[in-house]
Amino acid sequence: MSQPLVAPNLFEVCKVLTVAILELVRIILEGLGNAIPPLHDPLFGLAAFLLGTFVVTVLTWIIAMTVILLWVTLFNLLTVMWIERKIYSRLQDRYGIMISIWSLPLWPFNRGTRPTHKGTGYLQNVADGVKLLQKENLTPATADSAMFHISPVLIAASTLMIFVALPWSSGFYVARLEFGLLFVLAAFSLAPFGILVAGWSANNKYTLVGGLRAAAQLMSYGIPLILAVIALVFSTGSLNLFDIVQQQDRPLVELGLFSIPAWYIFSPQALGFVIFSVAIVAEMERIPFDIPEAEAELVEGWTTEYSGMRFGIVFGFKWLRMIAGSALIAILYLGGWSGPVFAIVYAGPVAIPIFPEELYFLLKVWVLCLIFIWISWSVPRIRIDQILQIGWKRLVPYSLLAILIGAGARVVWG
Amino acid sequence: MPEFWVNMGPQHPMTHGLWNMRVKVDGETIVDAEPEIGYLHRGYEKIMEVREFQKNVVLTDRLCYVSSITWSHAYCLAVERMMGLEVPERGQWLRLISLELQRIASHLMWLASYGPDLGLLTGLLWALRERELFLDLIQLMSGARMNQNYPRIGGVRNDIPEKFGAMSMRSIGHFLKKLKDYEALFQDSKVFHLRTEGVGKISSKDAIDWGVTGPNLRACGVDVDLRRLDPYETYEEVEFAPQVWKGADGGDSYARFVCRFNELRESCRILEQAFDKVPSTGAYRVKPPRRAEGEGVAHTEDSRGEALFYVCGDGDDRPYRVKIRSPVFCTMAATPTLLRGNKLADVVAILGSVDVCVGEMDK
Amino acid sequence: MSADTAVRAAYSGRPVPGVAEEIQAQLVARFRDRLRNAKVLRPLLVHAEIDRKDLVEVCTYLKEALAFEHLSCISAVDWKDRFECVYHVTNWHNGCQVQLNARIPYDEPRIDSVIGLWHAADYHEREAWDLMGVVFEGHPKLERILLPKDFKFHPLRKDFAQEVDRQYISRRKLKGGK
Amino acid sequence: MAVDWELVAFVVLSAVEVIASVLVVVNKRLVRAAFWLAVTLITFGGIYLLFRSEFVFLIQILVYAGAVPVLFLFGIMLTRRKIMDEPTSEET
Repeated sequence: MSQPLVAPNLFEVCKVLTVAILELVRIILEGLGNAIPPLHDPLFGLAAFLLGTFVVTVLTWIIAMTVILLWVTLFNLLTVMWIERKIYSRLQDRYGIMISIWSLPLWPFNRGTRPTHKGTGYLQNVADGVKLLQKENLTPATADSAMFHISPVLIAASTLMIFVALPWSSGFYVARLEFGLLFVLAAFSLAPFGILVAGWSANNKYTLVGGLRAAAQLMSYGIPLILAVIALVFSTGSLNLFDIVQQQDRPLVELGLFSIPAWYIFSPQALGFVIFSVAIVAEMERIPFDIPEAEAELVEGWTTEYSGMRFGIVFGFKWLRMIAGSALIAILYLGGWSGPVFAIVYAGPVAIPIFPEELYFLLKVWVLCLIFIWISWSVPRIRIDQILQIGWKRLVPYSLLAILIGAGARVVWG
Repeated sequence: MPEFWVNMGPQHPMTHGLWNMRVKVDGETIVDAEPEIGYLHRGYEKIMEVREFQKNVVLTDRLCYVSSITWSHAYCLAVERMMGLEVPERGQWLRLISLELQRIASHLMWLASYGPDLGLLTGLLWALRERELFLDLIQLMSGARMNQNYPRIGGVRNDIPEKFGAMSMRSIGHFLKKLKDYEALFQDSKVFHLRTEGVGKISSKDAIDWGVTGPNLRACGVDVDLRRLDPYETYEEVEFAPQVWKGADGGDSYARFVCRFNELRESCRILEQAFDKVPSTGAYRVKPPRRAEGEGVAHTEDSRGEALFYVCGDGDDRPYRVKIRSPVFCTMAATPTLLRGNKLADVVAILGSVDVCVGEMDK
Repeated sequence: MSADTAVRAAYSGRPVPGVAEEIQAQLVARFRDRLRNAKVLRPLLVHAEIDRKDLVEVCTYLKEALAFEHLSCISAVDWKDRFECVYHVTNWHNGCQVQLNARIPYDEPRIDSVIGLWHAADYHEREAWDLMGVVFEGHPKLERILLPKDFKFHPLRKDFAQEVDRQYISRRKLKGGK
Repeated sequence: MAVDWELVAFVVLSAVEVIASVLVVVNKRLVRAAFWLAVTLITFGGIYLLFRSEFVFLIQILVYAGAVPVLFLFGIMLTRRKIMDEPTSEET
């Protein structure tokens, strides 16, 4: 139905960009070579080397990685953090963050009357990041220094690994993996490792208890998560995220102008959707389940001893995990990037959709994030034993039931 | 894993002040607890011996900075009983009004701090928002939002402004509507019930034995409210029901929450009657004698329990000895009993519900 | 839980008129001349002075026979020639409060602990020891509670020097009057 | 000059794995040993990937990355650490 903006895929788009840049460089080099005869041969040789397969491929990969990193962190992370801080401020009857581009001292249009208190607040998180960068990175004297330093890297790496297999549209992806779903889940399940290392190495009782809680919680909620996915796989028959979205991109019921899409949430997988959503909230450590860093009793849990940008990393990457979790729910149960195509603008031979797949996907992800934010600011947090009880006594049996339903639906409808 | 001690304080988000709750945990279960207090000890009882009677009101205001008037009033009452003073009726009504306004403000501060204890930051900002209404009323009445210095020995400092009753009733009407929002946020939440029900249980016998008073004792089902049991000021003339836990069990964090929460409504009821009954004219203060001899004792229903002042005079213009009985100080002795057997996360759910105020605890 | 419900039902929450006189009469009948100066100070407050060796006996009688379950406060007062421990004990059933002044000689500040009767006495006695230096015999853990553990003095005693700021001395006193 | 990148990757991964597995045995701290065990298992998964067995690689990560924290838990719970000890009278 709808078309991706990044077509046919990210790699090809980046390759066009790379080749264009390298062509520019080649023109300059060849012009130089023609102007300075002694350098003619080496410069032409260099230009030929730059346009060879090796350089083009490597550069394309670097640009593609940069694009996806900027897209994930600079755009999505900042936006979701901004949404959260604005939304919970409104829930609490206050304005929330205010620093925006209007507050910048160099902004030329409102000198003298710069209203620092009237912005949208989008740049507040950037300012906080800059502040964290300036702060000192403290290491506790009794900490296990090597492990203490390596754990933010482990957390960041395992979180970014999720986005390797997570597509943003049918064209905007890093890798098209046959077992993409499994890869995402594997990357998700690596997080308790880094968290435990962080909690243990800081040599602090709060971090230790927080790390133990995190490990217990993430492990026990990983099981219903995977069981719900197993139930889903009965319907999809594939672990490829692209195939799963493709299967949902058709109408289930036609109702004249509108149609109910064949998303898996409108199928026998609805129970699996509920289980998956609850488990993924626990995996993100958001408020009903945020006991690993319950600030009331454990100060900041396993992140207590981190300061400066190391704290920024372990703190900010929680939002990245929320984005990843929301994206996963959107792909598996809410039709991913599928959506109706309304209009396409033709710029010469290039077709540009007004409502591209990326927009649909982002909207779904952000709405899901919004729901999680809404939940987390209106309920208290649960106790550790209650969390484990809900996990083992409720979610696991229900997810087994979901598997049964999935298998039954497979048998009945084929 | 061996049992180990965890310090909850002195610098800790749970403590709402400066004190230390040391808990010994086996995994996550608390096997022992030991409060460590005195970080905020300012030697009030000693300082009060060198200040004149009236000047001590400034100090008693700061005993508990979120419930100043109730404390100053208890002190003034004790001194008046020592001097044998009788406060004029209008003064008594004004005191009652100020006490109940202060009680609502104090309970709202408790509600505000109980929210983030359980991970519900929204509760903090909502409760503080409504607390502003009552701080404004107190400011209209006494001129200050905190540390009002309002009660005088022999009455109150100044009269209420014109139309104060109408303004208060408007605020109270608004507040009673907002209370429904709080119910939706706290009591209607399943997670809140999970966190508080059956947590930090204490039987009524133990609670009395350990000297637990006020809403914490009433949550055990014991009908003890000093406003009715040992009436002072004009509490005999208003209709009100002390908020006692009526259910079969009780004595847990949830019962304490409900009792305190319903006291907000009950205080509004008292205020409504008080504005009807307060005489519009008349003296509100008598001049106290400069010196006094003898001893005076007053115990009143503070917003946290039984506040008792024991004042001795030796014929000088300053008290010879002032003894402050802080309800939180006594409840603190019972916290190991409350905590034992619960989980580490319940420390906040329990200590938040008993409403700790460090200023009055450490004196 | 039914036992607890029965316990709760005994509390009416309202004062009983004339109960103070009744309790004073009972106390006088029981202890006779060991109880000095027994009087009703105001409705619901009975005052009596006792000797320190009678303290536990009187308190036991108050708790067991007269249902004074609540120990409100223990205040130690330094009268320069003697100490006085003032016990405020309250009956939650009828609102009556009894104030017991127990005299202690200055050179031997010791008195029996009532922690066996009321657990609430724990902190009160620790505080009285901490600030006034009265030793409560039989208290299991008589330690500093408000002051630092290595503090050497008992600051509420009158001989503990208190710097008196000029602003708190009345004008008449500056002129030499009382 | 054609470099066999797969061979290079194999050699690097095997070297890391051998060193890490030696460290598992040699290391005296239980929790660090568990960390090196995790490194061993993940590099093992990498070698599966070289054999074009993506599924086995992913299962290896999924299962062992889930199993190693359990080992961590036991390592922490069964070993005594200094911060856990009873405070002596001087410390309190």
